[in-house]
Amino acid sequence: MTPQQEAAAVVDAVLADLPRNRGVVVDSPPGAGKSTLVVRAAGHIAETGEPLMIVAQTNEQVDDLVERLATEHPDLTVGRLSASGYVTPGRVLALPNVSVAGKLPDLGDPAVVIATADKWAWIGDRTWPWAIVDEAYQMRSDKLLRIASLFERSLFVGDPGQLDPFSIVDGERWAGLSWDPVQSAVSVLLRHNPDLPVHRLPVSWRLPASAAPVVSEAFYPFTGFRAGTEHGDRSLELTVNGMRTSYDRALEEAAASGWALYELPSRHTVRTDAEAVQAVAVLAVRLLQRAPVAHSERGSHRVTADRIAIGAAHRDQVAAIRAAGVPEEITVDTANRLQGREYDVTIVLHPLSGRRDATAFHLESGRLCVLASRHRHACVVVARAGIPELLDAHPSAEPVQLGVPVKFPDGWEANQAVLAHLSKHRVAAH
Amino acid sequence: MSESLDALERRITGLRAEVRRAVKARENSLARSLRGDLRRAEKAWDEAISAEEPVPASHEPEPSLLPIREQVHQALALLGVPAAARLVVAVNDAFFSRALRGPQLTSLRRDEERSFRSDPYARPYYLCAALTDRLSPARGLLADSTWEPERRVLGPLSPRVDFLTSTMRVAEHLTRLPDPSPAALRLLSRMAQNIPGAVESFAPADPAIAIRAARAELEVHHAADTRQRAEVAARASSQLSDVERLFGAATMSTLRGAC
Amino acid sequence: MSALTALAQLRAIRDGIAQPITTVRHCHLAPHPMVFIPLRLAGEAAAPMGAMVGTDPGHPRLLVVPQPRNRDLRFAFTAELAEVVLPYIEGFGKTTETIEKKGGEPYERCLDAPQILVPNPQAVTFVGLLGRSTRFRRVDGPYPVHPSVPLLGRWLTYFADRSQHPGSSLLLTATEALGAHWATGQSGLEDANLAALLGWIDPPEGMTGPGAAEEAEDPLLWPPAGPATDPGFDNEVLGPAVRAYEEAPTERAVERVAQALRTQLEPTWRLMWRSVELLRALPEGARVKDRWDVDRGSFTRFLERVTEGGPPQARRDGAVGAAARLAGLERARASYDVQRAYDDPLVMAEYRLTGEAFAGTVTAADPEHTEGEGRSRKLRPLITVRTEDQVRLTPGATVGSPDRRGHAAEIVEVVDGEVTLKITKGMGRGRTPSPGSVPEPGERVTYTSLTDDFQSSAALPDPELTPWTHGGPPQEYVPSDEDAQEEWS
Amino acid sequence: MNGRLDELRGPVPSHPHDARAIAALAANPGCARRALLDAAGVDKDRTARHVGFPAPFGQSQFAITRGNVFEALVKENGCAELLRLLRELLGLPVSEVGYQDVENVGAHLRHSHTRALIDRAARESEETAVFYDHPLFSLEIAGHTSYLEPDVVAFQLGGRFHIVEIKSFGVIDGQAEPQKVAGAARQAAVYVLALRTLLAELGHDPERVSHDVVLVCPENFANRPTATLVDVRKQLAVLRRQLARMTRVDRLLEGIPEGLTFDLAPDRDGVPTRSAQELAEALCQVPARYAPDCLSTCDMCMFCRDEARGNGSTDLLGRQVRDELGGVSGMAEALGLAEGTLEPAEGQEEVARLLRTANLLREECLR
Repeated sequence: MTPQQEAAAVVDAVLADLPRNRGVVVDSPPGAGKSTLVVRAAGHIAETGEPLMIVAQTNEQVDDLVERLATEHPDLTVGRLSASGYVTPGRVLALPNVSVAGKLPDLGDPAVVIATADKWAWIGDRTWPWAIVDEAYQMRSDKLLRIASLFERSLFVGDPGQLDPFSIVDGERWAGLSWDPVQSAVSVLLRHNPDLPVHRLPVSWRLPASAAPVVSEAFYPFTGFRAGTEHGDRSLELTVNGMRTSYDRALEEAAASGWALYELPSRHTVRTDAEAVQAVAVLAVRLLQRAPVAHSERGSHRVTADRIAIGAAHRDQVAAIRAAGVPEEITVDTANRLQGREYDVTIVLHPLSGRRDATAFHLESGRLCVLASRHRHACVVVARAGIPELLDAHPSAEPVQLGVPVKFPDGWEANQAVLAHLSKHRVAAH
Repeated sequence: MSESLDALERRITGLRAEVRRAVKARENSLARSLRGDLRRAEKAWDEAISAEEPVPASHEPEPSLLPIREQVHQALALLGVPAAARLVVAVNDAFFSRALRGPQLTSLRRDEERSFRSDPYARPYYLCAALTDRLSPARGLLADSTWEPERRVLGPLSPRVDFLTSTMRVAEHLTRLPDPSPAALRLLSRMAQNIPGAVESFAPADPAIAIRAARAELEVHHAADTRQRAEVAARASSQLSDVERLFGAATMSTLRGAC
Repeated sequence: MSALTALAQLRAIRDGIAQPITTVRHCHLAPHPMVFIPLRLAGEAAAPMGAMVGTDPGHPRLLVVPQPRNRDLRFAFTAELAEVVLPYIEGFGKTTETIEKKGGEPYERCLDAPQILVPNPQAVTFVGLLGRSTRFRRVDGPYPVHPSVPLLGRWLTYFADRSQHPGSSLLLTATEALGAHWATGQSGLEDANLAALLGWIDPPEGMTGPGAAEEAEDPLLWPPAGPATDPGFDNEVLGPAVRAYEEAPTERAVERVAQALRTQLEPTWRLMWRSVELLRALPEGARVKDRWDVDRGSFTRFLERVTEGGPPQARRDGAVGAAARLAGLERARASYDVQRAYDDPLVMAEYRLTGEAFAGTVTAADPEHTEGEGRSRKLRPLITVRTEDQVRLTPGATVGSPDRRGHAAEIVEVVDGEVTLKITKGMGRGRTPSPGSVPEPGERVTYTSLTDDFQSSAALPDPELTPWTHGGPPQEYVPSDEDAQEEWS
Repeated sequence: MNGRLDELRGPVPSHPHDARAIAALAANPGCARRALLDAAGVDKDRTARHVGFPAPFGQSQFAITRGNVFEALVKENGCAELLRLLRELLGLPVSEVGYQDVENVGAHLRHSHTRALIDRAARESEETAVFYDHPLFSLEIAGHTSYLEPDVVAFQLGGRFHIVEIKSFGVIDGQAEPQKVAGAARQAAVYVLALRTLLAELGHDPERVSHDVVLVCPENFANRPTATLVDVRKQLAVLRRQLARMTRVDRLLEGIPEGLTFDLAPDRDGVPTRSAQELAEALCQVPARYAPDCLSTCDMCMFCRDEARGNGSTDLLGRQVRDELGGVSGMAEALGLAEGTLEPAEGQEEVARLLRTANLLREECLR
């Protein structure tokens, strides 16, 4: 089967399962066409004439979905519910078949209503025969509890490999409970309804052939997925010649192989390691100067600043990188906020760079997974040398709670796997 | 009296501290001698204080008039199968004198063996060992020498079979009593909890139901166990001396039993 | 852990004494708190061995279980503990005030509430477990207990649950309360030893902090503050005393166990009251009273629930209960963090260090600046603040200020140590700002993106309407005989 | 390499590693001192005692008694309690009740008897026992054989072996102390690995040993046992990693001075004659990586803490503080940077700026 056929077969199976089950779960690795599935399923349900509600987690995700849905189904009426203080972006306002309002009655009676989970929690007194919950693995189960009585049956779509939801308070007292409120919506759903069908999208359309196997093995060891394109289907061309600096060589390595590890000398540093921050910023600026052009199955285009993202683990690192002179249009953000996003090239400040000891936060596999799987063409990782030694010295004394399923992949193993791959694309700073 | 109560208390506190320090530093001989001092001081304190208040009457149960081996024999007769000291004590506690203690049973088997060796078959019965399929004495089990050999040997299923049998015997004995003690009821409940269908989770056990459930499971194992025991018993009678038949043979090689 | 605290720890080591990390006290301290120091039998989850309890430093009450494996003796202990604790708790239910609630029925709130102090978090766990093991007991049936036992169990459960609530002071631990106000020259792990922690904070005459802390690690000199006892003590002293009781359960044998436990509890008793003195000497933070008001409200509601004969707390939270509790805890956590920073410049300094707050002097003000035209014309005073702090706030960010309640502003521009702000809230409804609501040039101000401005979370379904995704409606919780008869051996 | 390790230990037998010690290898793998002492089989407890820094570990007789009583209860009457639990947990059929006490052979034969019994169980599924009580396994640790005694091995119909771990800490309303469960899981993982190794040696599929171990604990506040399956795959991965590391100990040996030894030079009665001072100096030749966590896991902790104090190391305050100080390892150095009395060395400018700001803020607020 071609990747297209394989993916289409899964989508057909999902749609066929929908009317037969109260819930259907679809696991989607990075860039596997989750939004496409949501839009497709929405159209499919709308055709039956029955109303549909769609739940996403952030306003950006809602707007993205509104835009795609309204564009791909121009005959469909779409209502966007919003909270007070939300400013409707121009791209949504420009869509003729979309209405925006703070209250349900003010929307008219659209075929599809979309809002964030937080907004949906305030809506009562009505039940929808159908719902689609997007980014369901990033949704905390207590949010699902607040909205689950709004729908009769639902499609849950999300990426199990990304960051788990979290709480600012200790959730230990609920450990092992099937309805643990700090667990993800999907894990709680499946623990209570173990017979629901779970499908898996098998092909990543985003990740290039150079990245899919690496990400698949490190973060989806038991399920796996493949790239939708072959080596050679995509390439990144730096149209301006370099000057053999280590920055240029790192960019060239990334352009040629899809990965580069820009390695600074080993040193323990503060979190906002100025040298590393500087390197990230210079790489970004230099990348633009090299006038990159991306060639892919979709044709060729110039990689502009808005197609580049910089990712880091902490907010202060993001602020420092921003302050180091990165062009305004380049996205700079934490892993949490980069979830669900896609770029041509990403530059990543490795979460363990400069650390002497790794904490659970740094080792969380979802964090690295998000950072290493946002790109269509290439990913440049900036790190200080010494991470293998740090991993090697990492004490393993994680507490174990009874009745809590062990989560894979293990952060340590995932980090090790990614690092092993990156070491083949190492460019030392000098 | 040489020291006042206060002075004794101070001395005791001081000695305790020294003992603990010595134990921590693993200075064992010093700790031993300090402990001796401590015991003497505590005794002196006890004596000093009892001079001030009358000794209250003891509430210990009446010691039984039967010797220990008789009591054990009585409990084993009730159970009808080889049993661990713990169970023997529990049965004694539930139905008889309530004066047996676990530690009193530790050297029993050795004493009996010594007696048998010096003057074989002089006693009407001996408290002997149960034999494993390697013909060695099973750890911690007591048996009655008057039982037929098949009852005194063990196959892999025997621990379970004997447990089920003893539960039935305890239950049967309970039904014969007009006014069973709470300890007896508790013993049956505890045993019955581990037999499927023998008891509601926290309700006290009903002897009739317990017997029925134990018998049902026994049916499952009985034939195989009887066969295995007969085989071991046959080996025992052909290979062992008289004393070994009662008290077990020393283990020789690992393979004989395994094959 | 921040660089500020790390620095305070380094100084503690150099100066040989703990260093303050706050300028005010952030917990409520009752005029007459009850100190409770429980000891647990080693190897058991919640078998009480003994306890020292009371509200008068000069008159501790010593409770002893001479043979902790004996369930009757354990329940006798619990009943005796109830005799001390329940009157203390119930005493606060006698005087109440009426609170008018905006858009709601007025309600009653106790004028004051009980406060229990224990040495450390392990003691809180023990309080919770003791509550768990007693609250389902029955006063009739096969293993009857005194009616005060299940009642005490419910209260202990309440206090243990409440202690997880950020900012609550109903049940405090000495190590955490002290550790929140002082940094020592040892690690957090070592700070968990109350004697060592106090050694750093308040070394005895003629000793240094590290010296006192090192001495405090010797269980012979300073017995552990419980609930775990020193193994050496167990083996050498307590073991023989308990065995002596088993052999002859006389008054003297009980006295011997009591004497042994007294030696372990008395030093901690003194440390607990010393902790109270040290904390009391700190000035109270401005918002501590607000949080205590919340505590009083919570206490009153639980007291009503108990009085009305409500059932004991379930073993574990149901789906809806768990989500509701989580929302409450998260709200309290966020609120507590903000309030501490607003009450205390040294706590605020943590945020200044990370660029989430800044302090500086107002260099210019345009108090009558407006935005918009006609009817939508709004008063938006502008101020400019000069700061030395490294500001990491971006234009558009909403900020608040500890200097003025109800005051809010928006960052307009950050250039070279000059921050321009637009004030959006707290200057009154008139055409000109109400007096004092806009900082004047020369005034020292602090602004932070940390604001106590939370959206309340949406309603949860009724427990009996729990949706299918969360297991559907739970079976109604009825305390069963099984709960009551659960073995307790 | 083994010769050099023997030299380090001195002329005494290698200190055997029990499951707990093997599980503890993962506690601080970055510590070269500990890695070397473990690889050489040095008795750390004795060593620490001899240099005057005994570890503050002790066990109460109450806890020991409780543990023994509970284990006996679970195993009495042919593991009757355990049988009930496994019937509930694993769906063991009623007919499966066989019990073998490996200890019925003499101590010297236990290991080979265990092998024979396990081999037979793996070969024939008929008429084998469900419970193997008191088995004895072995595992190679850095060239030395360690003997391990799991509580019980259960063999289930369907051909899978399960390690049974009996612990006396309570499971209350379905939960137990996470640290204690983690300890039990690490220990059980050692047994799983040992049994898998044994099966592989006997030519059977090692995967027939389940990674789900059966943890048996008292339920709530009673003595009645309850069983829970604990998935130890992560602990197994960590264990394999640490055992593989121990074979790489040669890298550590490269750096140490010729002739270095931790020999206690015991006399005929086993009393050490080596001067404590000299031994301490020898220990200091191998760098430690002290962290406060060591205080609950390593016999050498008090010695290393004292050394860290002497060096004024920021390690004393914990890993987090050390990280917060951006790699500055000396306390005096960090303070000097904060107070401006010390010029930052190359690469320290940033942390110096941070500390300096922190210092100014503290002074401003405490004025």
